[in-house]
Amino acid sequence: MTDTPARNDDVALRIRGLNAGFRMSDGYLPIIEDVNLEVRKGEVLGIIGESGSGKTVTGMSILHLLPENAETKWEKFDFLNRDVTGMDEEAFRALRGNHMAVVFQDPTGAFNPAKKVGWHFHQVFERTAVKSPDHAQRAKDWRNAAINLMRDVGIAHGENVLGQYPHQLSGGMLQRALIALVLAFEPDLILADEPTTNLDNIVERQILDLFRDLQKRLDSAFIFITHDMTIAATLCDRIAVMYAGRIVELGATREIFDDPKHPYTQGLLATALALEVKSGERLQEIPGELPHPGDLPPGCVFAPRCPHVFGRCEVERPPLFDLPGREVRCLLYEDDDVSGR
Amino acid sequence: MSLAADARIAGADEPLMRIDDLTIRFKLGGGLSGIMSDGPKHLDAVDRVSLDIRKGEVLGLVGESGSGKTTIGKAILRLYDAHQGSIFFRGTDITKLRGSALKALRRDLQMIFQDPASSLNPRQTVRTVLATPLLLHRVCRHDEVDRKVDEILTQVGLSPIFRNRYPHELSGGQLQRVAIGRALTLSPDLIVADEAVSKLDVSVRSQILNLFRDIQEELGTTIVFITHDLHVARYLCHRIGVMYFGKLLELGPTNEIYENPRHPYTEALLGTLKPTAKDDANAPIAEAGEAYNPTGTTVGCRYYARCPYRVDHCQTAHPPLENISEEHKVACYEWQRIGQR
Amino acid sequence: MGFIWYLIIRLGGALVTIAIGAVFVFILMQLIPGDPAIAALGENATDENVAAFRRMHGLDQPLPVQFWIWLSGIAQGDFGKSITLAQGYPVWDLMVQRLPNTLFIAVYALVIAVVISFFAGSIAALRQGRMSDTAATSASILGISMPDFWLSYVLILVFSLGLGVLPAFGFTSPLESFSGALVNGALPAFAIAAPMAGVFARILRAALLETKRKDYVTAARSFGFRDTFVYMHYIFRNALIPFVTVIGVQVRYLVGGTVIIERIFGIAGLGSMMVDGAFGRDYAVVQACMLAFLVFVLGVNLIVDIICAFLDPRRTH
Amino acid sequence: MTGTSKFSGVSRRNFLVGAAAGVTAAAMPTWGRLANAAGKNHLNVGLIGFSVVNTLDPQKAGLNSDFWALSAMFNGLMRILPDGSVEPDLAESVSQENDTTYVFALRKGVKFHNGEELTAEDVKFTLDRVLSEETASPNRAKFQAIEQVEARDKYTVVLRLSVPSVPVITHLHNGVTGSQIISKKAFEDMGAEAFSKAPVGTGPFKIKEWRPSERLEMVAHTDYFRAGEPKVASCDILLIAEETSGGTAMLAGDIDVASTIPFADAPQLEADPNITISRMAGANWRYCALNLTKAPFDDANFRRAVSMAFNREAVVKAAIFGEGTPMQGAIPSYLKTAYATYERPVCQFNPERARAEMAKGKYGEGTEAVVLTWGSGWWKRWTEIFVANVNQVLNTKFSVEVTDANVAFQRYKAMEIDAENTGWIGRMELDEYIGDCFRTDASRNFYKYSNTKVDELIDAGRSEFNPVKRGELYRMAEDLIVEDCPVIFAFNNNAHNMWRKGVEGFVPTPGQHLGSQLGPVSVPS
Amino acid sequence: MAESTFSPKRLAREILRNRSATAGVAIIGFMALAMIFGPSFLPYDPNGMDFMAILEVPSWTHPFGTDAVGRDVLARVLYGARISMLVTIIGVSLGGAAGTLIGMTSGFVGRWVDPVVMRFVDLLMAFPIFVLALFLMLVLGFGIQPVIFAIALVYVPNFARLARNTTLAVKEEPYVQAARLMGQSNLRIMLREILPNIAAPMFVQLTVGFAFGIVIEAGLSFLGLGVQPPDPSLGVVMADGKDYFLAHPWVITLTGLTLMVIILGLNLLGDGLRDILDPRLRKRSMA
Repeated sequence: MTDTPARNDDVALRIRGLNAGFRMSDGYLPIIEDVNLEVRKGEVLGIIGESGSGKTVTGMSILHLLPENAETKWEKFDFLNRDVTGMDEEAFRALRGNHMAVVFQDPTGAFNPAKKVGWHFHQVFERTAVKSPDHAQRAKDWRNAAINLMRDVGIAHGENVLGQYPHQLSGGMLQRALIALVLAFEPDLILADEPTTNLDNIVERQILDLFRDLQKRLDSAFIFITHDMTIAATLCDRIAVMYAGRIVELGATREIFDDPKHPYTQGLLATALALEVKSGERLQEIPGELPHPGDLPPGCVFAPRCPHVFGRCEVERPPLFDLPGREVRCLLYEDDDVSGR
Repeated sequence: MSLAADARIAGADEPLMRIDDLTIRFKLGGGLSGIMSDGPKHLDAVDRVSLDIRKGEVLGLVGESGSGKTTIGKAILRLYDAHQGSIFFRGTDITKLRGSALKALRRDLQMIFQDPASSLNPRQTVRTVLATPLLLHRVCRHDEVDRKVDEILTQVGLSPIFRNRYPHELSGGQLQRVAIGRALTLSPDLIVADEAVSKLDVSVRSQILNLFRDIQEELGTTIVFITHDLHVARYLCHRIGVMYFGKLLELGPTNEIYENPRHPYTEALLGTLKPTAKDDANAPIAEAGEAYNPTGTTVGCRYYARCPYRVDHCQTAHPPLENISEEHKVACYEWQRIGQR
Repeated sequence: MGFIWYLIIRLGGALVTIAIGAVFVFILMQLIPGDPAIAALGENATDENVAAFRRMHGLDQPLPVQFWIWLSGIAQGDFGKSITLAQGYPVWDLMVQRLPNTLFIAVYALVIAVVISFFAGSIAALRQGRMSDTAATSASILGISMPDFWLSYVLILVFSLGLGVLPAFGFTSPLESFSGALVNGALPAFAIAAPMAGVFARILRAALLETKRKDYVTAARSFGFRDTFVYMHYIFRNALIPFVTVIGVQVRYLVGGTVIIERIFGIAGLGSMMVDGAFGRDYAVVQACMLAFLVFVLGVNLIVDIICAFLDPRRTH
Repeated sequence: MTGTSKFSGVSRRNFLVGAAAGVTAAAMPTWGRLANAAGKNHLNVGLIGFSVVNTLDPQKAGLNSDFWALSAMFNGLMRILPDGSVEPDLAESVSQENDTTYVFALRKGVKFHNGEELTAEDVKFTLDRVLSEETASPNRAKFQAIEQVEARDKYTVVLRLSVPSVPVITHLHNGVTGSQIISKKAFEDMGAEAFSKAPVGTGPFKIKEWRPSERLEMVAHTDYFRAGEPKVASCDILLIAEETSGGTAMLAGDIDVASTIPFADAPQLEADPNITISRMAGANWRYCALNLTKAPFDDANFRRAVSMAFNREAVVKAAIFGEGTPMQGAIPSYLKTAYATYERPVCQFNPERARAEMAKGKYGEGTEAVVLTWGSGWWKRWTEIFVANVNQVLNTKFSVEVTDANVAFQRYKAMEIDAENTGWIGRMELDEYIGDCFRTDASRNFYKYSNTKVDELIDAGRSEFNPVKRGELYRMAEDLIVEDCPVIFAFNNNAHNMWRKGVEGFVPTPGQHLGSQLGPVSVPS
Repeated sequence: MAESTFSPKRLAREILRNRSATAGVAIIGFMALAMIFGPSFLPYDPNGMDFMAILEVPSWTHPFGTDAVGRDVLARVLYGARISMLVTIIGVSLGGAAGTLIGMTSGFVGRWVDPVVMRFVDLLMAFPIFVLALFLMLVLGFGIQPVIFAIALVYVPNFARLARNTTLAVKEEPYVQAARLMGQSNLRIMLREILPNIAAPMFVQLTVGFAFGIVIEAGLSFLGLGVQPPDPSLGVVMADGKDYFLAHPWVITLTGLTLMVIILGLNLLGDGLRDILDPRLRKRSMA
């Protein structure tokens, strides 16, 4: 194997200055701007945002899986301490699966509807065979390996599941199977894109428990994309909050929950947690609506909804300010910036 | 003040609507699936459910997808025909109403749908949407329509400038406000809100929840609020009914249900709410067993396969809904064992 | 098994359609003005000739009786006898002579259309937005826009009279000489195939593009599978379903095309026989041809459904 | 047919682009196309413009195409020569016992396809069968003058007629007559239905397979009574419905001999050195039949006006590309004894006289009438020209209505028309042009024309055995008819026959009778 | 956000932005102009016979040559295209209207009506399309009105099925349920709520229908069953040209070419409209 990067650092992924958008029939539509991320091995990074905030595009950019009409720009993309910026697509393809893998939001859609679940396992094990002779050996006995893996993710009768078509399985079951597929790769980076959104409450909880459990067992780096603050709180080590294509706040989970800096984070926490703690009072609102990516305000993208807005907000796109243990994209914290900008 | 705390409200003794032994039966696919499956050719989406809806209350119906909560909601509104049982509204069985009597009934019963984008005719302006029922039911004269429309718009927190907009020019939150406005045009006695906030973004959701509460407090409209979101249910509802595969499993005042659940399923559902610390290994909240197959031939309790409390007796028949206190009903043979953990 | 049941029920449905179709065709035939006696006896016929002819062929019976005789005949495999096309000739024998030719041309055209569209559609989808896509897409829409009967004459002009490489007229039954049928059927088959190939290519392109956007394709790419593998097993495999479905829909255009084409190229097929029969008011022949077309279209649709059921496990399981 | 199929002969054509068009005759295998053809002594005959041969039973047959095909398998007692004269065929001689009794001495040793010898019984059986009401032969009317058929001995047949009739004798030829002699034994053995598919006659070819609306496959009748005929071992008659396809088939070498060609293609085909075209005045006449019982054609002045307003030259030139001649009556030039060589003013294009004639009658400008037509392009085209022409000259409001042949003929028979373009082809007997069409109550006099003087002349003509005198009588009748103008006489089109280089022995006839001419035809080996 | 509401102005803008729609509009526009104004610019009467100029090769005086009776082929083609288009547009529109009505009612009413109607639609759809048209011509007789009627009838099942399927989909849309909850009558729901929302696919189908409808017209007239002389339609002119196609191939080839260009324009327009009007495709392009 030539595409295995050396593992001499525990930073699995480092991204600087990621921009992405789509070429549309009526021009270019920017979706995300200036995204900077870092994930260490064994760490769970949560990306939180509402629909349209660009969190999925961020995730798919990392795997080079955006649709053909997408355009991405990177300042820097290090993966396992190897600079993969501008790597050619075929070489990057070799990284996918064996080194970075995704758990999708809709497990039903992630399986080839014309093929049985077993076929998927077979192909995935075949794909891992290049990793090492052990893997090659395992690929030969893929059936047992698959059943073992499925047991790990809580599928008791894997042998039955192998012979079934995706549509014959429930969403929860499929999500477990998909996770098993991803685990078969033993990837260095796992991206989970709202993996529980389409599931019922109880199953959702079970899958989340499974993730929590896996994350403890594996030393992979995790990126967990979600719109749900509660889930993020219970699962993630660090959290990046996205709004309208930008990371507006990034920091350790506990700190962000205890002391949200960005007005948007504050509002989000207030509205989300208000329901949970059940004050019984009127819920706190974030007034207004999410902006359309093609129609962003000229200044801070949150300015029109921000309770702390002041003059410059409406004309200036704030950069990400480095605070101790925190990055915030808000002019309120300009003076607290420690990077010396 | 908490609404839920005020569970017993004026006129509670005399239900606005009484659902009696209601069954809604769907024929299963005439085409392929019907022929291919060996099972029965129909599905009881709602299976012998009895329920009172009290005047002025917010009754929450919670459950997972496929539990029949939406079906009940639509049956109340005569969008589905009852296979068996009756629905008494102000003393009249409405399941048999036709023609002008049905049209008259429409004024009193309204609905708010899950997906705001598809609940408004994309070819009609907001004004048309709101004016149609006004004119159809002769609520006001032609020359008063615009004034009345503006009144409604204001009531749901929209500026009158929205009057001539088309749905695609509105955001999700605004659309839902229009939909709520439409439901209010005829000053109905009862509104069924079907997952009315689940498609909305977190930051917009609280706006709409607040709107619901305002309307309820101002107008005293009875609301049947269908949701899978337990936080939302707790926030908004006076009483909660828990459904599972067509059956009503538990019914009681919100506080009672949340603090003292007496059905294993309710308990499991609520278990998903408990914020889990990141490192906290949780006991399974429900067995991972196969869910009940609604088209199968299983008799006995529908929750049997996943129930941690199951005993042999549970397999004989689905337990009846019993009063365990004046306000609290449970359909479980083993309810006394629940909640004691 | 479920699938067998499915087949039985589909076949039953088709039979019902055919039965209603039989009534429909019979009524339609009777609505056509004119008299088979004139067609059969020619211009010398006298009124008494005509009367004798009508009596001889049971045309003087009340319509319901005629219908009953015809229907009960069919139930016993007797499609009646021709009266104006080949007096006294059993219609079934005529069908046996003609059917192979029409089937051959239809299948030939279908194969040409599928092969062309396979390449054109795939290239267009794989190189979406590039020159080859534009070329393939333009060629498809040009193909769709060519009326087959006009194309026939252009083909004759170029390939028969101009280049002298393919015959303009005459056809050999594939039962007599398969290679002969292939050569002689080339122009008519191509004339029918060209517009269809255009339709198929566009459908395939659209289906491929749509499938390409599916989540499972993204998932497959996330597994790091090779592009060719993803194309074959994910994209093409699943795009086949709408592609095959469209073939079923197109059959009624295909078979309709044979009516004019068979005349132009002098192919003794069902289409030309039906036209001759219609002009000759040969009721039994036309009714049988119509039923044959009906059975053919329904049959192809059934086969298409079965293929789809195999391609798409969601339909059978 | 040499076993190679060539697509040569069109390469000179200027409309084809590219040097490829200049490539000469590329030899190509036939790919087994005409399966019998490969390397054998085989003849392919194209019957162009027809899609149906309805029956092979001569007494049942009614369509021209029926006879053109089946005549290859039969003979009549008489045969007709290209110049119109009649001579004995199966009969050795014909003699007259008195005005109404004819004696036919049969040729001896003539064998049917089944090997049986032809006897007087077969002839009697055949003729009785035509005459029997039960048979419902469409040609029965032709023989109504026969009172009795008698088989005097094995080789002698006697016909007794009710009136002296020349036409009856002519109608015994192997054409559109229904009098082709069939084998009594074979017919009785096989039954009518089987016989109609595989008939047994005395002709040069016997049936091998009949594929209706497609082709007739025949093999040589080796015991044919004309020594040395047929010249080929097998022969197929192919039905080619599209006229254009007939031309391309000939150019491509798919057929060796054909009757009729598309008028437009004649020069093209003629220019091809590999194809021989014969062209002669055809045994046909084209006219516009008028409904004499109702307005506006109940007025003779108006009819004459229309006739004189009609530019026949233009129709001949444009509708049939000059392949024909304008007609001044019903008798085509091929029937020389009766053909009028002088001008008849009523049939001459003359706008002034036409308008003057119209002024004398009941109807004037703006008169409306619908001309019914049907059929192929050139047929509709001549209707179109006719109508446009008359409207232009007379300022009338004639219009064209098109329907299919069946409906057209049905309405024609019932005279549910104002006018209809029609005509007859393949008639060899003079009486068929005058007597059948214009005698009071004649079988094809649907327009109910009646003129006692004409009737008398026709009756005289029917019993006149001297051909010259007979022609005179019919021409005189025609003079009277033209003056009454019961139909608008239009034109006579050329009869074409064509054959490929190397084909020999084909004798074209004005009636384009194909089958009866195939015996002496040979193909290059 | 899916754009599903169109003002004419907006539609025009969308068409201009769509390559194939623009091309289609350009071609159809050009052909329409040629059809409407062309004949009056040409010094020839489409029915004016000139026996001095029979079957002339295309030249500057007769760009498409002349036919057997010396009529200018271009004049006949332009005039014939007008008749062909008119016949097709009226026929397909009639069929489309009837089919939409039948399909919409069938889908909306459901119960026993739907299976009965759909069985009949299935039956009609099992007949080869040209065979059905040919038959109807024999029953109805030849001429312009029968062709219109035959084309209309042939198209009824296509539209009925499409309308029914889209109606079934739209019927379940919450806004239709909402309309019912407002107490709107079924008729009103069909006309106000459903029809406007199934109009787009019907409209697309209509354009595509024109494209094949004109082939049916030409085919029928080509066989001599359709439009009848002296009225030229494209099929009539081609049928004329067929008679002398060996010697004078330009009449059929050039007329056919014109027909092809018209169909091409309609197809391109249909393609473009589908892109513009089909919300499913639009959503996808946003994904």
